[in-house]
Amino acid sequence: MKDSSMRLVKEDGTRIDGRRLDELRPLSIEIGVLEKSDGSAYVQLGRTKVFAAVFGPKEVHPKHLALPDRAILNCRYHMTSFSVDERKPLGMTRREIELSKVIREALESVVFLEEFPRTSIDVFIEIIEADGGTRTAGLTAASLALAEAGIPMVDLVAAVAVGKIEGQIALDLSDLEDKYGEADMPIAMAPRLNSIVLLQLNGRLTREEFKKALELGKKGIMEIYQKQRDALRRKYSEEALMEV
Amino acid sequence: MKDSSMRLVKEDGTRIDGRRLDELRPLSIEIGVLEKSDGSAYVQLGRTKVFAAVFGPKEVHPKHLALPDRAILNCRYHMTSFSVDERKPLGMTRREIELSKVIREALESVVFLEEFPRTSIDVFIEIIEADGGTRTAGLTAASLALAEAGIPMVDLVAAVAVGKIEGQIALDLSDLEDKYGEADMPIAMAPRLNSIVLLQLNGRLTREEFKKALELGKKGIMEIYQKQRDALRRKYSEEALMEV
Amino acid sequence: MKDSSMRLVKEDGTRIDGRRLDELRPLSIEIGVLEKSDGSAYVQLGRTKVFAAVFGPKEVHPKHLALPDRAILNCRYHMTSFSVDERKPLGMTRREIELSKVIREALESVVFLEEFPRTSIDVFIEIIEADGGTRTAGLTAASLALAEAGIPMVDLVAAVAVGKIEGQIALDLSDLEDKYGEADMPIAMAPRLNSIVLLQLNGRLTREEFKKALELGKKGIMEIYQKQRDALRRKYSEEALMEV
Amino acid sequence: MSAIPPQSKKSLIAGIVQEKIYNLLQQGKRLDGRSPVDLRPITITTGIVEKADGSSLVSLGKTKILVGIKTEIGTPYPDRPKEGSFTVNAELLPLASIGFEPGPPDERGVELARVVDRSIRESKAIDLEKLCLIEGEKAYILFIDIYVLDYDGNYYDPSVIAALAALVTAKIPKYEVVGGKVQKTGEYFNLKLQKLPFTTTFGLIRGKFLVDPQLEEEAALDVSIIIGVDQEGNIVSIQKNSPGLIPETILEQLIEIAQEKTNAIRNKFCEALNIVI
Amino acid sequence: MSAIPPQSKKSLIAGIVQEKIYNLLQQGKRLDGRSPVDLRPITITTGIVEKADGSSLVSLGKTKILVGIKTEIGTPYPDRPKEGSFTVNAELLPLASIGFEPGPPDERGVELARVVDRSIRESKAIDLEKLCLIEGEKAYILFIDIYVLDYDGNYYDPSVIAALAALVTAKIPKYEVVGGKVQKTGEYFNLKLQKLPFTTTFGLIRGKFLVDPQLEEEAALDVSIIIGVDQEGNIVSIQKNSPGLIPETILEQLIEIAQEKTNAIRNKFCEALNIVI
Amino acid sequence: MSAIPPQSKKSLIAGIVQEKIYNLLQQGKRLDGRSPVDLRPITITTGIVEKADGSSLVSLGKTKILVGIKTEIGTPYPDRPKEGSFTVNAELLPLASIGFEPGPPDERGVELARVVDRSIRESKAIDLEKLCLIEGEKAYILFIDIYVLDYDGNYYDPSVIAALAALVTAKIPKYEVVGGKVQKTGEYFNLKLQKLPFTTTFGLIRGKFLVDPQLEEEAALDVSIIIGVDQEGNIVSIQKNSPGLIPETILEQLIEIAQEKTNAIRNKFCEALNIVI
Repeated sequence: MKDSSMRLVKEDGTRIDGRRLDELRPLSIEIGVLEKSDGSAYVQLGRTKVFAAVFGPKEVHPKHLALPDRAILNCRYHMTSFSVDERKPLGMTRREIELSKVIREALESVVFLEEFPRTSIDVFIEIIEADGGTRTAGLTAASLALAEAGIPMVDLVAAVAVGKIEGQIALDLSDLEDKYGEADMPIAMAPRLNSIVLLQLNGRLTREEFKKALELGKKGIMEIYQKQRDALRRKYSEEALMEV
Repeated sequence: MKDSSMRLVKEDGTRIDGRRLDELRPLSIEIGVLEKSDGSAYVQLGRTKVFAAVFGPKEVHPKHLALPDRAILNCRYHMTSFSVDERKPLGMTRREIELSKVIREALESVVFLEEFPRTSIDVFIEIIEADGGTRTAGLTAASLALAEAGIPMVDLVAAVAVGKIEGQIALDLSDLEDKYGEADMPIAMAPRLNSIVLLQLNGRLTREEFKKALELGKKGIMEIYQKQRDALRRKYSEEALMEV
Repeated sequence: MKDSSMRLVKEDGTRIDGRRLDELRPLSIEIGVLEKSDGSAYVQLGRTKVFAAVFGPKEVHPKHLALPDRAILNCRYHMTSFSVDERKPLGMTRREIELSKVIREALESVVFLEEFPRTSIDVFIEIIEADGGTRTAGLTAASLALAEAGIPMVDLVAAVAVGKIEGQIALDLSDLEDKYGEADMPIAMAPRLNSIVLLQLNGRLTREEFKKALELGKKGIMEIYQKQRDALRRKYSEEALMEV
Repeated sequence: MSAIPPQSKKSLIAGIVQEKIYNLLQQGKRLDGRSPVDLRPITITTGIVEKADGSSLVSLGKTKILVGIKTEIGTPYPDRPKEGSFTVNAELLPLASIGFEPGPPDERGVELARVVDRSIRESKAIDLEKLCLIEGEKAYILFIDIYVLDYDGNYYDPSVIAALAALVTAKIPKYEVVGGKVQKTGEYFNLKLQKLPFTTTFGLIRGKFLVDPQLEEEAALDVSIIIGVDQEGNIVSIQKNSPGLIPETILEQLIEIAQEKTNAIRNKFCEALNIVI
Repeated sequence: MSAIPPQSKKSLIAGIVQEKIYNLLQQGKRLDGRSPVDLRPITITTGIVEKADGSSLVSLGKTKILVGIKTEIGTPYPDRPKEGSFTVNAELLPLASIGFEPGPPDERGVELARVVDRSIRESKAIDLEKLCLIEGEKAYILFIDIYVLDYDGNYYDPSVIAALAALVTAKIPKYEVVGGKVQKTGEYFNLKLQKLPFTTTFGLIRGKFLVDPQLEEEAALDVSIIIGVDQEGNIVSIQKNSPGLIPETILEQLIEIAQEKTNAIRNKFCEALNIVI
Repeated sequence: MSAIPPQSKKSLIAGIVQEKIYNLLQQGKRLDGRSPVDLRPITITTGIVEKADGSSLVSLGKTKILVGIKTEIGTPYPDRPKEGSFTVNAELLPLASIGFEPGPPDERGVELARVVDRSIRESKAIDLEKLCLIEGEKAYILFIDIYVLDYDGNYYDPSVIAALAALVTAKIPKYEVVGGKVQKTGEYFNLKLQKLPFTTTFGLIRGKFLVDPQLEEEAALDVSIIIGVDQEGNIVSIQKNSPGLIPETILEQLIEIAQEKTNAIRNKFCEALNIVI
């Protein structure tokens, strides 16, 4: 339990891990980390660690589940048993079922499914360590895995959580800040279109706070979006180099 | 637990709720209560409250489950978690599985399935409050829902439970009477054919008692059958009125 | 629990049940014990009692699961709830799932599946009483059931467990010997081919002990194999007699 | 959800078989030579599973049922603090029939278990108060597990026989209360059943009935019903267990025959197990 | 694994319907005659299930939601030893729609339960500290079970209304601590909700929005989002619950309307249940 | 029920690959340039999941295994009152291969978990008596959870390596007994493994063998077998894990090579983790 004297935001406006309120945790992105999938990515945001892998487009089995006019997008968000403080029992929790749905819907919003009728595209997100912001880090990774798999998208999805801690709007909450904070709002966007693809709110915000949180979220998303594109550029220039 | 001094049948031959031994609880029937199904009905018998809804005949998915010579009849009897004294856990209990089977078989006995080959007809019964006689009230409602859905039947099914309480044969047991009584015998009939479509016995009866119980059950069933037909007539004359 | 003074091997080299180290428990084999399957067998080895039944080759449902070039072999190893000391809960344990797999693979090694494309062959093993060596007794029974069902095989499968108890290599461990012994090694062979079709080791053996155990296992397997062939001969000569 | 089983197609062949059986019934005969009210031969073997507290293998014709009993110590139900309890489970093993699938019990297995349970429970065959060790705290729980091993029609009647045979011959590990705790004594005790309720299964074809249908008959029946009777002639369980219409007027006759047939089973049972009632 | 539901085919017909709805929206109209910001009529009935500690049947247009509350005594969560707890479950009953299958709740049912749970939990509607009996040992647990009975679009908003109606009118069996143990007093108490958070569901079609979509509209939407607001105007839950793009620029407007609409619902709710806030 | 997996079609292509691999084996070569007895490169990283009590990521060629350890306090097994316990679970994550499905572990996952469990258990690698806190009442329970992250053949050998690496480097939260109760001390302790058992997986093609098959080879094998050996050369686990015939005469040779190969793995392991044995 949180010590009552513990402060999430210090007097100088910095947080427990030394960040400013509008600062992301250190972010590292790697593309093509798993060899047997068609596309994959690894995202680490602070201590939050996530793999994503994509298979497809591929034939649907059994065939009667196929859609005649577009691909099916399947998505699983899953956590390892040891990714959280208390061991998570095996099997899908209700939380994992819900998050699989909203992540699937976020990705569906940007993928050109009509280009692959009668096929399926499977997206798997595995949370290796959960220190806040796993669904958004998972989405950030998944859209890169889709890109590596060559699945056409209207835009990448970049995502981050914003929240409210000790009355202040803060970017990219850690697990501790989420737990003892007043609100957590994961946001995912297709930044080029300035459009929301995932939005949830867990907590209480005034209208002004919501507006501020959305602004701060967009700022974080643009930073992440830039790093995603850098990673893709790095990946493909490296490949180009290797092909020489 | 029942107080030891509590009597299910008083000296004047009336029961705890004031009924005579051969008396039904107040029965109300409503047809067409749920709008999105093809047929539906609501039955309230004392405090026992039941919805039934029917979908179909409709295509079978996946196709290989279809029968070439007739419709499949699917049936689910289900109770809400709060319909009983102790909260019923989510999911189907063994009791609900058994009752789904015997109710399905009762309905199968009267529906002309051969008229709809390669289709399925789904019957859903939901117990909102369980105060004794839920399977029979469910059947009474389900056959009306089938009728509203326009599914041809050889006859309606009317059903009631009879039982033995403190040595006496009684009609339409309440939950309390079932629990502290000596026998509970749900009966469903196609009254026009004087034929049994569901019969179970939970308890101990002599041959004479059985005979008496069956007679009493038939009496109750005829009353219910009359009310079913009244409800249908009311429903369709109303509709006729509205169409004017 | 084992009494600390209990000895699995006495000074004269005999075991708790009076057997020598290289001696099988009494074995009885019966073929064609279940009438509604295509082939069946009952094997009793000491107190270990096992039924096996075979259905097929038969059509695969749904059809898309069929293999175009050979039969599917399905196998279930299952124990009754009362076959073991502590009541086994209903449903398949992880142990039963594993054993179903290795038994299925052992049988797949000898059956000419290519002769029955697009069909399935189902093998069911039911442990009625478990006193050690159930998977091997199950395999011994299953291969006879396959034979009775007329499924062509390159050879019968004969199987037995060997192990180490109080430092000595012993044939056909009982439950008690398995529990308090140092190693248990189930072996199944296609004896005519001198080939292993199932091999597992649960315990610790030196290389020399392993060699000795394998030799002893082969000796036991040859005895069982002989009894299997006797049982088949008996069965079919009886049938021949009855047909006269 | 309960669904019409796919194997229940009322095929052309079933129609021809039904015709044949009906014609035989009109002459008082059946496919296997029995009369309409003949049961198939019953054999009862007990004590075949030493690790079970009680066990039996019962065959009715070619239908074979295996039952085993295991005892555990548990807590009485809150509404019956002075009683032990029992639970019946049933599995239609895939060994028994091409129509039985591996996996958790389907609705047929559930129904079988519940019908056997009711026959035993409602007849008060087991004196549950004798199974209580400490009121509200500790009591014996009996697990009565039924496995259908070979299925040639009518698994209900032999399952009841097998359950009672396993119960009657069971040797239950005895516990005693010492200083408020229960501990094994190393001794065993017998359950003395207060009643011996048996069931008779009836099939109807065009208004004619037969008892104990075997598999070929079962597929051709219009409807079937199970009636359980105790040794005093009380009806202790009824289950209509198939679709179809039963003329109300035939019920009394079926009950009369059920009383006769269960008596015959009871005699056979007592003789086989050497019981005097 | 979450999969695109097969019924979500963006068919030719859906396209035509969308066109029609869009054209109406441009004129400020809808298929059923409502304006874009009109809710369907709300009816609230409570106390319909006597065996539940609280119950309600709410309809929003033709969509019907049944909620029941049951109370049990259990152990507080280790990290909240001074609080009782509540659990929300939701089932999309197959009676309600041809698109709902029997069986354990699918992802839609799970999402519904979790969104309702968050609206109640994050607004701190229930004073959980009042539900503790013995710190760290005994507390009330409320089971709030939602059943969608008839589904004509938008089960979210009426589910929140129904859950709150059942809570507000619930009579919880009272327990007291006697000598370190809890026992029923035979009395009942009311939950006094601290907040009344309601939600508004929005649908968007080509940048135009509408509230409370009915079924036909729902199938034609580009995207939908649910916004929960408490009586002080705080936003207490948001859930984008479908695929599709939401222009960031429209969000503030939706929130403003959600504040209005939830206020209207709250007034209706208080009036129906005779509550003064 | 165990069924032949559909992907195991012995296709024409598999036949051609087998021919190619066999021809290479005859020359002592393999598809990826290894000799028949060469393992693929092994890398071992530990401590990558801070929320786990121990963790490791091991790759064998392109096959990647993630293992994490979590500790809980529980009750010892009644027949081993003086010991703590451990449980091994394994999931073949769908990220790792198009052939792995999401959902509860299938028979392959169950077999993997049980083979790793046996290798650790039978070699007595963990001193379970040191994990007991109060005899018969409180003990540490270790959850060893294996996730196959990327699957290019042979997940057995690297899973054992990863499980041991996570165990060896784990920092287990220390509990102490105070007044008959257990409580966290805030300190941590290391598990000192008593044995380091490793496994070698062999594949056979027409009587020729190879170690550590990669995916393409695996699909072309006639049969495969896993042999576990501890540091004293004892054989501590064997699992034939595929259909097919193994000539009895080849077994001794496989065991000899397993002793060599597991020694090589052990040296690599100790070097990577800085362990002296």
